[in-house]
Amino acid sequence: MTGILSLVIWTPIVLGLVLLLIQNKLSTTLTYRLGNFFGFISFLVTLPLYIYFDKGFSGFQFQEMYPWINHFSINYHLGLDGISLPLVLLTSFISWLVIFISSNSIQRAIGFYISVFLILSGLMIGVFLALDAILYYVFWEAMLIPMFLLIGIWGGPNRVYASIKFFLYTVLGSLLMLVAFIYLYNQTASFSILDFYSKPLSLNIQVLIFLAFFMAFAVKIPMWPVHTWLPDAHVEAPTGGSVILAAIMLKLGGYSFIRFAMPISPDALIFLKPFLIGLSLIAIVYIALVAIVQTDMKKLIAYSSISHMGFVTLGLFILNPLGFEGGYVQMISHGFISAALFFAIGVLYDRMHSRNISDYRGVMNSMPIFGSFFVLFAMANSGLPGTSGFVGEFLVILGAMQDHFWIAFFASLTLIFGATYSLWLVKRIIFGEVKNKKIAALKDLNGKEFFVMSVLALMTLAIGIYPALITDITNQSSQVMLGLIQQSKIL
Amino acid sequence: MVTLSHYLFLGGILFAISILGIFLNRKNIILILMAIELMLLAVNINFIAFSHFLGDLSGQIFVFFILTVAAAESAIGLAIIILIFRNYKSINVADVNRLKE
Amino acid sequence: MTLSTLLTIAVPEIIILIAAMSVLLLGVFYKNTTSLFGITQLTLLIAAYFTAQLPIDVKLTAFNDMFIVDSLSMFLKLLSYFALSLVLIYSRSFLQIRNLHNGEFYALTLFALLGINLIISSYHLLSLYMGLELLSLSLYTLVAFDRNRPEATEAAMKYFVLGAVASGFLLYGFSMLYGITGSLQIAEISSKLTDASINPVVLSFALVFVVVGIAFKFGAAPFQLWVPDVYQGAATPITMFIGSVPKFASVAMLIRLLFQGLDHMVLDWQAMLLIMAIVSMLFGNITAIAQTKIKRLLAYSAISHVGFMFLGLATGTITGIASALMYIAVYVLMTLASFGLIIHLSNQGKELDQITDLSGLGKQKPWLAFLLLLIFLSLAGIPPTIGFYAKFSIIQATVQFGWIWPAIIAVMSALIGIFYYLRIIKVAYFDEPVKNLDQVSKSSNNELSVTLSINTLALLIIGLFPSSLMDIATLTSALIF
Amino acid sequence: MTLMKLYSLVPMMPLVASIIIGLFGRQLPRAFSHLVPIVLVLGSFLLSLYALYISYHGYVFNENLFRWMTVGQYDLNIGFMVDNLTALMMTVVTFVSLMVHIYTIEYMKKDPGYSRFYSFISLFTFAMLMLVMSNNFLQLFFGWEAVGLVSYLLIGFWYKKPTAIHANMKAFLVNRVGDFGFLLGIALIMFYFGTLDYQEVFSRVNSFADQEFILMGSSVSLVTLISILLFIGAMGKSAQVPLHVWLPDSMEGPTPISALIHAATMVTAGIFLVTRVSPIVELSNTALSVILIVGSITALFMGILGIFQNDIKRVVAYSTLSQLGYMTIALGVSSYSLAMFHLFTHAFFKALLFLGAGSVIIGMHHDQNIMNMGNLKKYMPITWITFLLATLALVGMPFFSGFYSKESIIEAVKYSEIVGSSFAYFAAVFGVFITSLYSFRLYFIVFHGQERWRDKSSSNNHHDHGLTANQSPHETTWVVTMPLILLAIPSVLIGFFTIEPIIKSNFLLKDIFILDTHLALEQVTEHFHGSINMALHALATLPFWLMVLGFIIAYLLYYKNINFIKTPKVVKKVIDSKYGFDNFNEYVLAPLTVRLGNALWKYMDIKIIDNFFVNGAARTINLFSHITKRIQTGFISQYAFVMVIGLLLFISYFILGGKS
Repeated sequence: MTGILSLVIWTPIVLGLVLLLIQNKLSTTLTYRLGNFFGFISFLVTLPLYIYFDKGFSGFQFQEMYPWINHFSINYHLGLDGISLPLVLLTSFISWLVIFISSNSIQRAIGFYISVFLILSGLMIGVFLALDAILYYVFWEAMLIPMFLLIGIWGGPNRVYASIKFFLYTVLGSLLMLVAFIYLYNQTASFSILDFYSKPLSLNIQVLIFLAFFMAFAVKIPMWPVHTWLPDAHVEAPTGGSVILAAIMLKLGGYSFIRFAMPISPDALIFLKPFLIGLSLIAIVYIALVAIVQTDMKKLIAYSSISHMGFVTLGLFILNPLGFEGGYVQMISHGFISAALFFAIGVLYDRMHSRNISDYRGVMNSMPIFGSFFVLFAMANSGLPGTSGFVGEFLVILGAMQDHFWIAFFASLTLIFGATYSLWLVKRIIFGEVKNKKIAALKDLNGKEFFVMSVLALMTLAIGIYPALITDITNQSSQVMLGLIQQSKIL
Repeated sequence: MVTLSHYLFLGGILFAISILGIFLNRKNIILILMAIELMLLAVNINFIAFSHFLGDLSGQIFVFFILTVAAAESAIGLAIIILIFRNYKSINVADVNRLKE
Repeated sequence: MTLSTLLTIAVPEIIILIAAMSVLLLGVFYKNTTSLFGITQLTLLIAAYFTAQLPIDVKLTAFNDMFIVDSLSMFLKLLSYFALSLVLIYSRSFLQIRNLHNGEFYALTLFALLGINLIISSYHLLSLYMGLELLSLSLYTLVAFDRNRPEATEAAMKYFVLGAVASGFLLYGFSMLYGITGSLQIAEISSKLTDASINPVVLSFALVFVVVGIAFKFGAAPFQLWVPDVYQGAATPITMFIGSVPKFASVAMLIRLLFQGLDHMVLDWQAMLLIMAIVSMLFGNITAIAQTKIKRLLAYSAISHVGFMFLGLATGTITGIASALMYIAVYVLMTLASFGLIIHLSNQGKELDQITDLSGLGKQKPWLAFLLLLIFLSLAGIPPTIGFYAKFSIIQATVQFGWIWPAIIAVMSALIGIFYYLRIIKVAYFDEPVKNLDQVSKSSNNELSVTLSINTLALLIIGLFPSSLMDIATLTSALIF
Repeated sequence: MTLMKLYSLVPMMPLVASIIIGLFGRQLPRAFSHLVPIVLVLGSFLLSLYALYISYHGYVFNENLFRWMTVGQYDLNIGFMVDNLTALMMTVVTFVSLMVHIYTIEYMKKDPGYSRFYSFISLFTFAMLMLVMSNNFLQLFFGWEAVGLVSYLLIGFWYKKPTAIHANMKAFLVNRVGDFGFLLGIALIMFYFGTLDYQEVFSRVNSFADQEFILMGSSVSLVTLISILLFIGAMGKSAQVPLHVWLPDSMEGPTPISALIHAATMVTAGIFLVTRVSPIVELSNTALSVILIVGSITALFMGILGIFQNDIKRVVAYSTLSQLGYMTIALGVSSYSLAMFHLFTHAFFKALLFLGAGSVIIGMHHDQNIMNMGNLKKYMPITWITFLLATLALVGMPFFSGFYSKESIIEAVKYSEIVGSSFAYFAAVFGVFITSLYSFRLYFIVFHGQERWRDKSSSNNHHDHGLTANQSPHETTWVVTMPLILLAIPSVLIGFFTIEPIIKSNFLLKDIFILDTHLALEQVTEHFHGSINMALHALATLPFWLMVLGFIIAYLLYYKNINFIKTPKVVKKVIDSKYGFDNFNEYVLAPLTVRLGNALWKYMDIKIIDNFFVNGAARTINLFSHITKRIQTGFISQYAFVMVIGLLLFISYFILGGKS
């Protein structure tokens, strides 16, 4: 099965480029159909990963390694483990959904739009699969370009500010990460992540390295107080952009914490743990409060994403198996739920061209199917058991309790605040008397929208009812990771 | 007795004067051209003095080259000044600042 | 030393000289400028051929050790030919349209190239000076080439005056070096500097003057003031030329003088280079933000790039040289592409002047917009473009040397830089068109657009496979000493 | 068929019904909407009876259905445990649910959301069964929140009504506050016991009896902490003060679900929970006292509010609150079986009361204001009779089911020696008077006296609800009355027949743990000499006469209309504001949260982080850039000057500082 990882990465990129080149010569419908087909192929090629994945094996599978830049012993080194697999599948799947539904909302340059998504998805998968720091970095940074264009070209009125803010914010962190990589290279004479793992480092150095990583990943995930790019980016991005941003890009931060920051500088992690947990709790409580008062639906969901990502970081930094798995499941779950919520907002936006909560009321009357889905996803967002939103929060709270009562206490506040912003949103948008004629005239979901919504609903429920679906994949790898974290690297 | 340091001092003073000439002059571009010649002259004095006291000829040869180059440089400089005058109707330093910020 | 060995060593320079003079003469009598273009390109090709024939792992000297041929000279000369060749391709239609296309242009560029070659190969202060003046005088003239435009003449004047002052500084430094060591030959200077009896204050004086002279040629802060005005004032092909090929000479000059001549003073010039590097990076990137004219913006961007190069060189290590060589090669490639794009868009009609003139490019000319995207991402150092690896090498060298903080300052200034590069991309892609670009560039000739496309795609492709370029730079730097 | 599969069917059948009707209800013929759920819930009910039969014979079923997930060394499972306690709950839940399913055919007849309603109540049945059948805390929590969800959906069933969607959000959020504590309790259990399985937890709990836990610098007993946290969950679901505020508002939902969810089953989940975790709670006297006092406050003060309500459903709702308080009191004095007993009897008579109220509402054309009713016994005889029976059961008329359960609780409180029991005794006894007063008030106003709608309808009839002056209410059809009758039977009789096994045998006690030092229940058992004896003996006790007093006062006030008591203004104000809980939430808590959120957003996020730091950095750089650009003056002499300055700086660097 060697080569399959390359296939998974490059299929969407190449197909995206092909589409980019030929789109001018095709009609809009044909472009869309072809793009959709390409997206589906890109999704299909990731499926063998799941089928042939060996759940009992804790190392990296399907590895590929070719020399790339000899001078710095940089290799084209790919590998898949239990931590990357679900994220890869999530990426290809959500990307396809975004492409699938793109014809509803994008009128202008749809071929360009779809190819940007294809390329973006390939790059993001690359991030999840790279085992060489520089290869990883290249994917990591390259990914910003399509996203930047996406927000800038198809975005809302304030798109320029949002897109540049997004780009600079992210690059700020990643440049420091690059310095850290180079430092590690000078210590280990290798850019292999696995070599980084085994390199003993003094606490001071570890703390510096961790902070460099932290800047990169905390921005991406995002943690308080470097989160302010996210609401802007979400609000301005087109629906598909928001979906990808929330569902996958944020996960890159979490994934990278697991892949880099934690095993490379475990002692620093323990040293900085109170600080990190403090930030996570601030994100959970403070951001949830901020989410409550939002008047723009997208902003509300964006803030709720930050709050949920606070759970991810809390789970990861609590440094026990429950928290770790919880944080991880939360990532995947949030991938589906936030995607669904942003799709839902997109559905409304396509029809009403407004994201203002106050412009809506009583959507349930004209769009009962949509309303039901919305209620379901809002509930999932507030962590209702039986939906995937619950699993992560539950495990993280269990994990937090093992660390300290008050951490669990503050984390659990999300039960109240999360429900408050989700349900208040539902109350204001979905329920109630019909606000005006425009709402009364709304058409319920069309076939494509229904398909996307129901698929996401199924995934949300499936993970909620049987989370072993995810944890059985990750179990082995997460134990390895936790093992690495628990081992001191100070000589 | 005139020692090496006297020459060097002279060279230094000439050099300083030439620099002052360039940036204190706010009027005529020709003056700048002359200041540049003076600067090269200072360098020449240095070279010749060193050459003499070191008993090595290469410094003096260098001076010949500098003189030649200076001549070429002046030619080009003057040519540019003519162009300036043609375009700006002035060779006042203060008038020539369209390019800024 | 026989004539034949002399010939083998200096044959490219001799060819260039002959060609330069012939073109000058032909240009007077012979009005077919296209053939002049052909002759020049052919000259470059032949020169490249003979340059490539030289061994790279042996140092050969000629003319009483005034002239040296080594890996560095080969690397830089070949790049110079290549870059000049591209410059000529990009320039032709632009000059034709503006009635500037004549023999003098080719003669002057060839003389400048000769000067560059001479600097690259000089192993003696005299030959270095001669090369420098040959280059500078040609450049002054080239800047004033578009002689009816006031801006061009003003730029020429500023360049001339400041360049002459800088030459004066350099010469003054040379004279002191000569006084201290009694020699003008670089290797001898190096060996005599070990003498303990040397007055360190005088030596420091000499060093400062020499470094300032070099820094001026590079356009490093605080000796960068000529750069924006000249970039803006000169005709775009000339700006492109000044911004690209002479940079190779500057690097050579720095390596010859500082690494080979004043290598014992490494701790001293290291500090100066580091300071200039940081000031240049910050000054260049910060000031660029406030610019509204695209060429001026590129000038400030050039200053910041020089800062990066200086950072690599300041380490004083072979890795540092390698990174700087890599950087300069990449930088020149990017500069050519960026000016090529400007020329392409400027052909026919008004010159592309303001950044806002680019608005709507993404909608009207998607391919050009894509090239613009690649170019500016590369300038910004975003992977997978080659610009990233250039910066990467520099930072690697810096960190390896133990300079963590300079590395962090460098990446932070790069961050500031990304902002204004993004702004250009933003204008091209996100803003609505204000003028109809369609009609503007239709008349551009094919060779230009093909070259531009190849040049720009190279930024991406080399970016995907940067290994060989890095290997060459490393090999070159390893063989210098 | 294994028992596991059989038991799995119990919750699955309603779930299947819910899914079928939920997804395809609108496509299928209307009859399917009620037929499918009714048949499947009937199946559940029968299987529940079978489960009761099996567990009655001493077989405790406890198996895992599937592994939910594995985390490190922990396995989290989904599974069922069926003992007498569970089986009893299952039977009650499925029976009441079945009744409500049938009743709904008529009640929701004209509603466009007919199939949706069936889908929801079937889903509720599923969730409630998952809750009671669980063998671990995880699944318990799942069911716990799932019933909350359905409750949310059903309270907001008429989603166009602003009050309904306000009430459902309030219900969910208040419940979330409870769940917040509950979840923390579960997390503590996981931390100390390393498992969430009931049996394992209970088997290890003794070794943690003396475990101390440091909380805010002071040390508390772990068991106390866990118990109180779990009880906070129970408070939310079972609407104990101060988390009771949602229950009266929940009456915005359709009446059948008020009967099913907000009277008979869901609200008793808290009682079930505390009973289930008796092995933990028993170890902490502090926790028991807290439970007791909270229960007493609820029982007394919520009952008082019931006297002043004019909405028929709200009266019953406050009565439910008060009765839940009684159950909680029973928990507090370690008489879990009595709490379950009261839960059991209450489920029947309160469901009957609600359905009766619903029947009245149908009769009144969906007018719920009792001040528009009167003399309904003439028009709705079956409703009247069954409602009267339910009222008698509620007030604790000897021989009626409510009597036995409530009287036993009062007895138990009397014997209890735990802190707060004297207050609880007062509350419980005085509560009997209150109960009697509001119950008979309601009864007299609705079924006797003037036919008030005839003169009030014109002013009050703002919707298409209610009767006009010349209309008369009429008896409802058999689908409504049949459940009324079927519920009336147990409401009257079940106490009489089941008190003996509850108190004397260990039918429930074997699934409950009571510490030897908690003697209240033992004393009750000792003093019990048969149902008839108990009823007769009651005539000589204070509660009975208080009940009679309540009846008399109500009779005078509302039947004879003699206004001999004037409510003081202050009391009226306090009562009208419902002790200020709602006001506190609405005017203090909610605005405070919003204000805090706004402050954090507008000041911290936008002003400080974004404008000051992020954009501030950009602005600073921009400012710098406009300063540095000034260096480029365009004057050549200044350029030269700058160069010389640079040169001089380097020279001075060497001469003054750096080197030599």
